[in-house]
Amino acid sequence: MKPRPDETATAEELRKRIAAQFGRSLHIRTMDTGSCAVCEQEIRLLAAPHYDLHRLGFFFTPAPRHADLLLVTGPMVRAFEVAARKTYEAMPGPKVVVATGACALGGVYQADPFVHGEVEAVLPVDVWIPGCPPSPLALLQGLGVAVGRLAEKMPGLTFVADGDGDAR
Amino acid sequence: MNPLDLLYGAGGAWLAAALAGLLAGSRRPGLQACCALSAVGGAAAAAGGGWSMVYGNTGLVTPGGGPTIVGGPLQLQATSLAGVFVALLGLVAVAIAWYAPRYHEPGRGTALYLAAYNLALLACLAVLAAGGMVTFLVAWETMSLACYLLILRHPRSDASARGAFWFLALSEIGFLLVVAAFVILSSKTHATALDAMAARAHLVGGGWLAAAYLLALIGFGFKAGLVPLHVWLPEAHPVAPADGSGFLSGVVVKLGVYGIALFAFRLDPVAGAWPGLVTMGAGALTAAIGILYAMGERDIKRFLAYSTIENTGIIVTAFGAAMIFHAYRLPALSAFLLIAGLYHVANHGCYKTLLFLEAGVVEHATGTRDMDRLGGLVHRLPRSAVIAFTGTLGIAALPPLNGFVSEWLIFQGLFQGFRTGSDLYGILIVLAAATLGLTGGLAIYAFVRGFGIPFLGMPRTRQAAAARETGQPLAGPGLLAVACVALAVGAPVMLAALSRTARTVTGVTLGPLLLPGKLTVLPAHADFSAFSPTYLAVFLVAACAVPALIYLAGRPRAASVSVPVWDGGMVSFKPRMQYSAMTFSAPTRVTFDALYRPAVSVTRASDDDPAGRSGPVHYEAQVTPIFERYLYRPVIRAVEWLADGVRPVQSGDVNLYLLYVFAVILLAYLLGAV
Amino acid sequence: MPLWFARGLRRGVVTTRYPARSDPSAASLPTPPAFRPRQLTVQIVDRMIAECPGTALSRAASTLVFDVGACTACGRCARVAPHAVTPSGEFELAATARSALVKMIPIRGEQR
Amino acid sequence: MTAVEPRAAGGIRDRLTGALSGLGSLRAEHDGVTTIGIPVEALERATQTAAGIPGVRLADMFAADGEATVLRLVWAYEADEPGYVVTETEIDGDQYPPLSDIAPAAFVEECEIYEQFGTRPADGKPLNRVMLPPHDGAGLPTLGHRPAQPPADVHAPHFVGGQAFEFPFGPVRQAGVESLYYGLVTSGEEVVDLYLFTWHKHRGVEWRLRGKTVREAIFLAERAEGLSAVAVGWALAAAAEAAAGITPPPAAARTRAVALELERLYNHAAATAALGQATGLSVGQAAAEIALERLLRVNAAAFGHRYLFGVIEPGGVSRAPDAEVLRRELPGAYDELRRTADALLSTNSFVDRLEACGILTVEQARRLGLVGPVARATGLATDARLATAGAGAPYAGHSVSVVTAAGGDVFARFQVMLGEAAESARLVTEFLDRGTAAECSLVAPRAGTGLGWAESSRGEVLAWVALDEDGRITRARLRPGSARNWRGFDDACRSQNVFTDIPIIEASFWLTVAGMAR
Repeated sequence: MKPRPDETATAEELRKRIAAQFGRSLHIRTMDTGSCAVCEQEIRLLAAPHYDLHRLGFFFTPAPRHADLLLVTGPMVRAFEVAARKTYEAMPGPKVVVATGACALGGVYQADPFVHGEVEAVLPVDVWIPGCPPSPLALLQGLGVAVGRLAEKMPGLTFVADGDGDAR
Repeated sequence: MNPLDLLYGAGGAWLAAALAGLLAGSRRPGLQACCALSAVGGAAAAAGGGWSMVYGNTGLVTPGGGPTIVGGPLQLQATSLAGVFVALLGLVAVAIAWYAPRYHEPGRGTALYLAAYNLALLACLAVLAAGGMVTFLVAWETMSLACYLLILRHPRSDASARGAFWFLALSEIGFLLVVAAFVILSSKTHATALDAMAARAHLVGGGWLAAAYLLALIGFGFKAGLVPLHVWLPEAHPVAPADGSGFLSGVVVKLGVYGIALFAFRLDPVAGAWPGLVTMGAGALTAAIGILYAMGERDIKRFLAYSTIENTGIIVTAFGAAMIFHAYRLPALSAFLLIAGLYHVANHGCYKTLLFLEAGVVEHATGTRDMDRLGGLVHRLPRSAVIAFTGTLGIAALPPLNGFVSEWLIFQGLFQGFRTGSDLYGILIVLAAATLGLTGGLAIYAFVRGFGIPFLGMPRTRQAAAARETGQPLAGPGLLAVACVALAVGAPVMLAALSRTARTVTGVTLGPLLLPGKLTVLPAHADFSAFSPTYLAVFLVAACAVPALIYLAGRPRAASVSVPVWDGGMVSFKPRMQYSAMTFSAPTRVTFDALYRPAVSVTRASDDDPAGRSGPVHYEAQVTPIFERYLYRPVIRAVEWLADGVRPVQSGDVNLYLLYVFAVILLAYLLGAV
Repeated sequence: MPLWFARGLRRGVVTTRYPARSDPSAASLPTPPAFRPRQLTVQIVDRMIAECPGTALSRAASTLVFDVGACTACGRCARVAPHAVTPSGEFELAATARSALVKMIPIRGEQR
Repeated sequence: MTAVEPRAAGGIRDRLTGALSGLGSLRAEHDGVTTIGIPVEALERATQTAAGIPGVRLADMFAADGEATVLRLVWAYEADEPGYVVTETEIDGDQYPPLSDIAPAAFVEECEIYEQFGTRPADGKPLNRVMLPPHDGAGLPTLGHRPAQPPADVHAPHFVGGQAFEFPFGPVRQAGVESLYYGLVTSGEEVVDLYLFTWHKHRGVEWRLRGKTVREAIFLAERAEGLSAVAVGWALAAAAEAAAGITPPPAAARTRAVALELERLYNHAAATAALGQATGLSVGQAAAEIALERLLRVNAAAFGHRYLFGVIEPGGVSRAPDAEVLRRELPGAYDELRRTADALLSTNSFVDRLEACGILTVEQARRLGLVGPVARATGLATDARLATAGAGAPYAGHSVSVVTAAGGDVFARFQVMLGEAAESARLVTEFLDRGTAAECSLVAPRAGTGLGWAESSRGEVLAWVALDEDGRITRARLRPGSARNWRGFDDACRSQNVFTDIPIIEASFWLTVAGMAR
């Protein structure tokens, strides 16, 4: 698809703009590109009393025209690619694409005639949220990271267990 | 020199046009000559009609002196009341003359058709210019026959035979009633000239006056299409050529209205308010029923025909209310409503003819009149779409166009029903106003559908997608569109002229009660309301233009991306996925199902298949034609039964006929002897 | 509706304080593994890679390449070498660069 | 046909196996599964006979490619110790006798088999698309040889005549739901007809499973329909175990059952929440979601995963539940759900929307071979947990009372779900008392075929596998409950409903597109 001003911008300044524009309120459009329905269940639970993402100024919207953030789950089935592109195109910029769950990050399916294997193959992803499924807490953290409200911890993590700290 | 002379000219031109048509044969020049002559006649008629509106009634002239036609003198007179209709006749004639050469293929059928058409024009003119009863009736019958030929343009198809038959049968019944009405009046007043009848109306007993009026109302109601006498319109309009339908709706139907007005306001001053009430009720009923049936039609021309019925109803309602006000000694209001009604006559004549002409354009471009087989024509016939849209705005009575002006006037008149002082009549008049309100709302809904389904969206069939603007007639409809705008913006002028007409007819001078300033209009009383069509039009245009200008001015600075419509990520959008004419009107079908009695039938491929294989689906909600089924069919059966009864008389045996002759002669002698 | 109103009052607040405070329920969530380089040998690593149902684990010479993004936290690697692998307990894994999710774990275990 | 009373001892089972083996040859019989070879010429008669016996339903039909394409029909008999009969038929050529007119439930499978193997029923009747996308289905690999021409596409040019039009909805629908396309034919208000596209989500799971070990296969199968991960995983594992001729240790089997019942609980809670959302009752939805979240946390505390992924292992289970946690937390969580349900049932604005909405008759349920709560709500007492031989072993000795209702409307489905939730809570404690353990009996690589089943919250899940000598899968068939029940959905929507009923009906079915599209 043809690049938009907000796509050509570097991720850094994009994140700055988004933090400036959506710092307080942001509307989320979810898109299922072939998930196993569990990620969807977790996403629905974000709005449930236990997590209540509205308190943080996030809202779900069915209309991509009103959406600032595209929460993509699933390994991007090739047959769905048209719909995925259309949905992305239908969103006004600046927009954030969040790949959600191991499928979307390429952990479960490899690229083959059925699926692309990861969202990145079709859409420009800005934030990656691992997990199978990512728990609502992980999703909240990811959303916070996406709008630059929470610091991302990932670069700091080594996944080297304690007691082996000298692994550096 | 008076308007009548112009009308002679018009008549002559049309006679010549008719002859030219006959002689034209299959040659295009002949066709063009015929149309040119008819246009000249139209121009003359328009001028003469306009003039006689303000001129007043001319004296009665009897060219050829004594008894010339069927035992009666040929008596002509140009009257203000008729002037409105004559002017409309002329305008429509010009528009159609401009339209016809591009619409019709040269050929014998066309030539005969045009001859019949011009004859019909002439007959209509004669009806309107008739100063005597015999002239009127002869002209009226001629007009009916000419229109019958005109509807029979394609005699082979039995649909057109059926339509033409409905037209002729009903107008003949109507004719008999009208004759009866005239006979009553002339026998009681010993006069045949209309003026004389009007002058001596006081000699006639109230009962006879009432009887005559009711006969006339019903008789002309057949032509005007009052419910339940309307059934010929939806049958005849679709089968006639587009310009023929335009002529039928624009002029012929209006002649019925003219007849009603003639009796109500000139010849037949019935005492009491109840005739007005009957008229008003019939009008309101007609309006509501007409628009409701229009909602159920997907054939554009049938749809327009029903909308014609609705508009006739509105006009007749205004006339009825005018009669009531007259009975209650409110001459100003009476005259005001007469003016409003006549204004609506002119408006409807313009935009309805326009819409029929455009329907013809659409049919030529796509080969169908079924709305559910059209769509997206605005991209394929842009110029016609603009013209049709103007007419649609007019007929939907939306400001700033002319339909709004006349309907506003009618409402303002009806809302003043309280001035009658009679609770019953006050309430009934306001009730009629409410009915017209419902009608107006439904009319907007109906014409959103009537324009949106064929012109907007995606083409639903290949034919609709293949439509192209290739030399289709624009000038004729265009002229009418201009007339619509003129009748809206130039409302004060029109109203000034009509107030002169009203003065001639009712003897009431509205003057400042109608037009205090230059551009403001009052509904006959200064303390009720006021508005200015002209200012309104200007304001609305500005209200649309200013934001557009701001947007255009601001445009370069706003960075914008244009993307396709959001369709839920479907692979491809199909024409079958858009609202169709019948689904758009489904809510009314549900709401008024008591009237429609829709018979729903659903067929799914999946139903008769054990495995629930999904496949084609067909859904039909057929509306029951109540009047045909419960009013006319019994009558037709009775007639057939009678026919069967008398058949033995017609054995075809010569001797039997000789016996009949002998019996008759014998009877004559016996009677003579007695 | 009063019924529901009363219910709501009786139910009280269940909403988590996250992200302001940590949430206790996070303790029982499955989390990606953390590795003990000293306990890792090439053989163990290859067995883990064979066990991993996804594409999370791979080996470059003497480095275990761990793609946290692809990890489904199924715990199969931990069952291969319980002594070398423990749950990391980390669930705040969102990253703004795919590369930040790929971790290099040195294989320090002495070859036997 | 005159019903010979099916309750006679061994009645149905013997009649079915007798009739079928009379037409063919008995091949194998163990663990509640009887395998019978039927020659292709006798297939039609066999189907007629089996379909004619009351209490017997066609549970699944699928093909496998060997030297010849083998067509397998799975018949389930519900009465007196229920079980399954698998008929095997070698098809030569690319046509077989039309079965969907005898047993209509076979229609969707006929379509799938045509798409995957190119063999079609002998009658020329059109077949619908199931998995192949209309716009770029050509390149997709298939399990067998590709059909000569793509399926006669009955859906896409789905002609709408007269005064109705097609209201397109999806595939990208409201936020937080799966991708699904509705072709909604309407006259403006009422639903005249409805059809679904699910190929947006077809990931070719069955195609991927070939050549995988059972462990890898279970990992993918869990993700074929994540909301019934345990049921699908269990069915596949059980099939593999049957093929390898082993049985999991009883404690491990009970552990599976615990996980399965927990899965049923949270799914019914989720369906309740969805019903609250669909009826616009946000407070009820919130209350149900509190219960749902509590149940999910119980899952996480007991099994280490909110959705119980990775519990099922070939030959047993990977983890044992934390029994104390379950005993401590589960009753409270379930109570939350029960009290919410009571409150919902005493809210008229909620109940009124459910009653007489989305009605399915028992005939429709039988004809389309529906399973699970949808079928039970019409009065069919079908439940795979009753088949306690083989795969269903842990349920032996625990009398599972099958909850049914009459009416077949949304309300009936809701009541069935509530009844089952109570039953599940009871069963979990029973299983815990009998003892659970994280054990696995070793699955020795060995060639063979096997059928496995489990009752997910959406209904019976069937799995069938063929293993080669070193225990790798040559053909695996997964048939989640969703794959069956979606075909009842459009019928339910059609029965004099309007637009706004559809979300309610969808919530009451509580299916996943993932399970349908696999």
